[in-house]
Amino acid sequence: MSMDVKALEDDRHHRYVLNMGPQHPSTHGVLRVLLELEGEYAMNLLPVLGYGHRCHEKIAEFKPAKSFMPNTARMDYLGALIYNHGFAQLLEKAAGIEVPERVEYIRVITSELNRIQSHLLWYGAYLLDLGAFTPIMYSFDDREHILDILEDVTGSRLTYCYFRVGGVSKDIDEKFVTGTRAFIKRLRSRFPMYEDLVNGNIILQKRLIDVGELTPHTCARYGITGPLLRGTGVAYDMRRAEPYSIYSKFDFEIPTGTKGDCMASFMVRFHEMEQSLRIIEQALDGLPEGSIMAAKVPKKLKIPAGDYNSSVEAPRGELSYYLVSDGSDVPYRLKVRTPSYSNLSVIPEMCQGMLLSDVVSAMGALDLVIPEIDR
Amino acid sequence: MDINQVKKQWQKLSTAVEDIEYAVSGHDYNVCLERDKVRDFATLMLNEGFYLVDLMAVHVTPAIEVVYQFAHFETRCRVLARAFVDDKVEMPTISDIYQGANWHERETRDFHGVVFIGHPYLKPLILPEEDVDLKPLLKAEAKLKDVDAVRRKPPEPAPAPKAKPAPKPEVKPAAVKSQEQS
Amino acid sequence: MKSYFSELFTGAWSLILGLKVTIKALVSPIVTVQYPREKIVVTPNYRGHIDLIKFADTGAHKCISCGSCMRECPSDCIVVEGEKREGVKGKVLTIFTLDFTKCSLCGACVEVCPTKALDYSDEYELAGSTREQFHFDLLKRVEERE
Amino acid sequence: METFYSILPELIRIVICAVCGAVIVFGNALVMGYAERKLAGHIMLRPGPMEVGPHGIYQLVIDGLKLMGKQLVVPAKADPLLFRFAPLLAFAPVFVPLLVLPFSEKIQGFDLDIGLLVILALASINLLAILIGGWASNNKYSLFGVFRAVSQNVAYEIPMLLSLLAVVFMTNSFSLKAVVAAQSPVWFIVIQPLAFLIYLVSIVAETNRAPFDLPEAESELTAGFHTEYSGMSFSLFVLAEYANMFIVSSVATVFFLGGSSGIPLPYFEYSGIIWFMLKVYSLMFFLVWIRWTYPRTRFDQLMNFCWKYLIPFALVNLLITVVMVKLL
Repeated sequence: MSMDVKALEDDRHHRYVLNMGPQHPSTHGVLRVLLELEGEYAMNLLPVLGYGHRCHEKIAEFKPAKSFMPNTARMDYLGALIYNHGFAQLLEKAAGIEVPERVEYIRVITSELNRIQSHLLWYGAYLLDLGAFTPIMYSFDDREHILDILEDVTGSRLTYCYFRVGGVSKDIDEKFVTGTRAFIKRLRSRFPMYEDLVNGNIILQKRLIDVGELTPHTCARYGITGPLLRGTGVAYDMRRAEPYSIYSKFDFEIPTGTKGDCMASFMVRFHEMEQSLRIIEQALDGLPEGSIMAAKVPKKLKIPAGDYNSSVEAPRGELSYYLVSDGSDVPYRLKVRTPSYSNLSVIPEMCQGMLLSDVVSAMGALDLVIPEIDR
Repeated sequence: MDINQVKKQWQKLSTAVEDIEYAVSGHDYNVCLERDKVRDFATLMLNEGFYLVDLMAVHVTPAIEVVYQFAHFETRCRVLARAFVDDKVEMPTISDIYQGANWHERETRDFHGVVFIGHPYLKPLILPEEDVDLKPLLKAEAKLKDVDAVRRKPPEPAPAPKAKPAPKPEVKPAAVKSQEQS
Repeated sequence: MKSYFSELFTGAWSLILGLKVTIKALVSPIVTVQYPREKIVVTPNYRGHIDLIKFADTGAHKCISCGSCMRECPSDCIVVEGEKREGVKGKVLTIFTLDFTKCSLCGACVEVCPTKALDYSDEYELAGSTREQFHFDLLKRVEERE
Repeated sequence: METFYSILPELIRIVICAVCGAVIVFGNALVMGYAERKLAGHIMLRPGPMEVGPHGIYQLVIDGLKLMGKQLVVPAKADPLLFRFAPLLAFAPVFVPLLVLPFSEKIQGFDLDIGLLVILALASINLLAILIGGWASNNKYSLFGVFRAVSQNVAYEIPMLLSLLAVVFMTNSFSLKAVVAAQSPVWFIVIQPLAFLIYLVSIVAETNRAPFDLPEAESELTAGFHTEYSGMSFSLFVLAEYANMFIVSSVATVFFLGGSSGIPLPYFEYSGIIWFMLKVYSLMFFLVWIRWTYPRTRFDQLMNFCWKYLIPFALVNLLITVVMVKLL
């Protein structure tokens, strides 16, 4: 595992070190991976992180906890609302605030839309990694509809700051509901097209099947969660395992794979979009009337001393906020457990002995969002 | 996984095991460890099928506290394990048991300066190479709190692992008091 | 041997299905918008940077320079100053600036405002070559506005 | 002097052919560059180039001017001589195959008896240029691109040759004109559909285009063998790629689609070129179409496909053809 570029080049002349990133097309951001290659086989990998670290955890220790909300969106720009959700829930749990039911419904609907949006982007970007240029345009076409819907209610398109402690900042209206229903119909009608163009494609299947296999035990050792874990056959989804918000009310399946290879996680993500659509449909049907803000949210939100944890299912796996409070309104310590961080750490083991092309497809299957790793 | 059985084994390894209310804190169990038992504890957890959620440090007096979080794939069981570092700010590594801890430990070394003994590659992960001694998340003297100030229950970590119902948020006075003590 | 041929045929068929999808797309209308010439109507709920509202009845803003927004802002990007003037009740706003380079568009200031004097602007075509271009003087903007 | 006058007509012919060749190479690059971007755009539900001229038709001219104006950057540790030489080597040989192509009955530079061999021999020089360019760049990504390009091109030349050979056995000639003439009742695509398919797959690999664009797989190797090239030296590679596409498509037209034959037009000896070009550009449209549809294959799968599927099938096809030719 330990790997020093210079020592390597001196020692093993027949191997050579390829520097992938930080500006490589398939590292999706400022991630750098040092590859030790023998021919085209990667014998060793060393990810180098920290190019985009923004010290969110340090920032959190210097301002009132509820002012940290916009920062959560910047950690994972694709799952901003889900990050909002986790953080709002953490503070509500800590301060003992009851959230109105309508708020929970709105949160679930928007979070699930956000999840589909994230999966659509991954879908396109992953195929771009695999050399297909067209699907990303189709998935962006669909994704644009979600962004329009969400923009109409949250006011922004990517780094949403929509949830508040105890509520949401703006109520949804009839236009949102009809727009979302229309979108559900549209996306459902698009799935067969994706199946034809991409999922059934023999080249894609050859590229993904048996590549980057994981086992549940490996996942436990590395703390891998999310679609990668579900691809190995473990139906572990925070929405089911520790039902937060109102997820226990909805009927949805947790798609799982069997082999744990790239194809399994690929299909898990693809089917998750359908399941998210189901959740949204049910939530829209059951949307209650009511207030969008909890009755008593103190202006200065003091958090009783102690430690609190809030875990939600982000598009890439389990997201946990761990807050240590000393009784003031400023967190004493806030740690964000981001899924991509743990997921990426498996790369050296997962990709050992793989072809360079497979390293690219395995890395794409992790669905990396680098700001989430360099938080 | 039989939780009672596992709990008995935890009790053998730890100084205190307490049940905490999930609805309040988001954890089910709190386990206080001695630092030489951390590796045994991690091995036990891996054998029981827990995965490592997170590994982090909190800077408090008397010493930096390293916090391990575990959860289980099949049943809801969130475990919080804590241990204090020794005078030399050292801690045994668990990165050979839970490989995922590798990066968490490197990050903790970056931010808090905790040295994990036995770690295969304890080089800066997030920080650049030249900032080895920056330790950005260490608290300034004025802001540093005693460990009891950030605990939910009143001070004196009793060895008796009696599960108390999670106290209501009236811990503040206690927190202030312990601050004065320190 | 059987799988050798069946793979060839299923593979070839999957490729043909893919070609069908793209040829259909080739003849279907485009979905993109030619930006500088065509523009999408931006939703009225769009949250740009903040602006003081010019109320039609009074022809002025309603800021009482209480500084709530300044205190609420997570990024310290608002500066509000007011002064007491004779003959005027309350404080008169003298400075209201926004450092948009630091703003994270969370909307906390708009929500906290006791007189609802703040609103989001709908400007989205913001580009500049210096940082100073994004240090908005909102007071000046509200005075210059129609 | 006497000898000079005797070869003068031949010289003039060569000059005219060279000029026409240059026109075809550059014209083809302009047309294909524009068409590819436009088609790719519409496949992706966007309009493609729209800014320069009506529907962006001058885009390629502007791009060409821009590329000419760019500095040729030679990396510090590159081999400067070979680095500059490689694009020229890639570009220069593409003219010669154009000389032997029968665009119509009367429009042909030279009707050589070994026409096909000339084309195949010169098409392989492009590979050497890639090898030199990638090696001289002193970049690891370029080097990987070169590894892949060489093994891929060498492997795929075999099924390509074998499939053409089946036709040659039927016509008993390497002369392209003779091949076209032999297709007067039916085109060879009807008699040799398997050979045509094999040839079609092989040319995708030969021209390094998606889904077989491994030498320049940008998500793996950033830009493969031309990572370090800029300005005109980069565009020479692109010109060569389009010219090669044109040549291989022309060969397919000549061997399988009946060359310039088609519904007779006035002055058919000359106007047959319309049919010829139509067929060539239909094939090129197909190449563009599949490029923007499929993901990229992996290297070992590409080679497996060649050795396990294409070559056996091509050999079987050749064997059957030989037997049939002998019997009939």
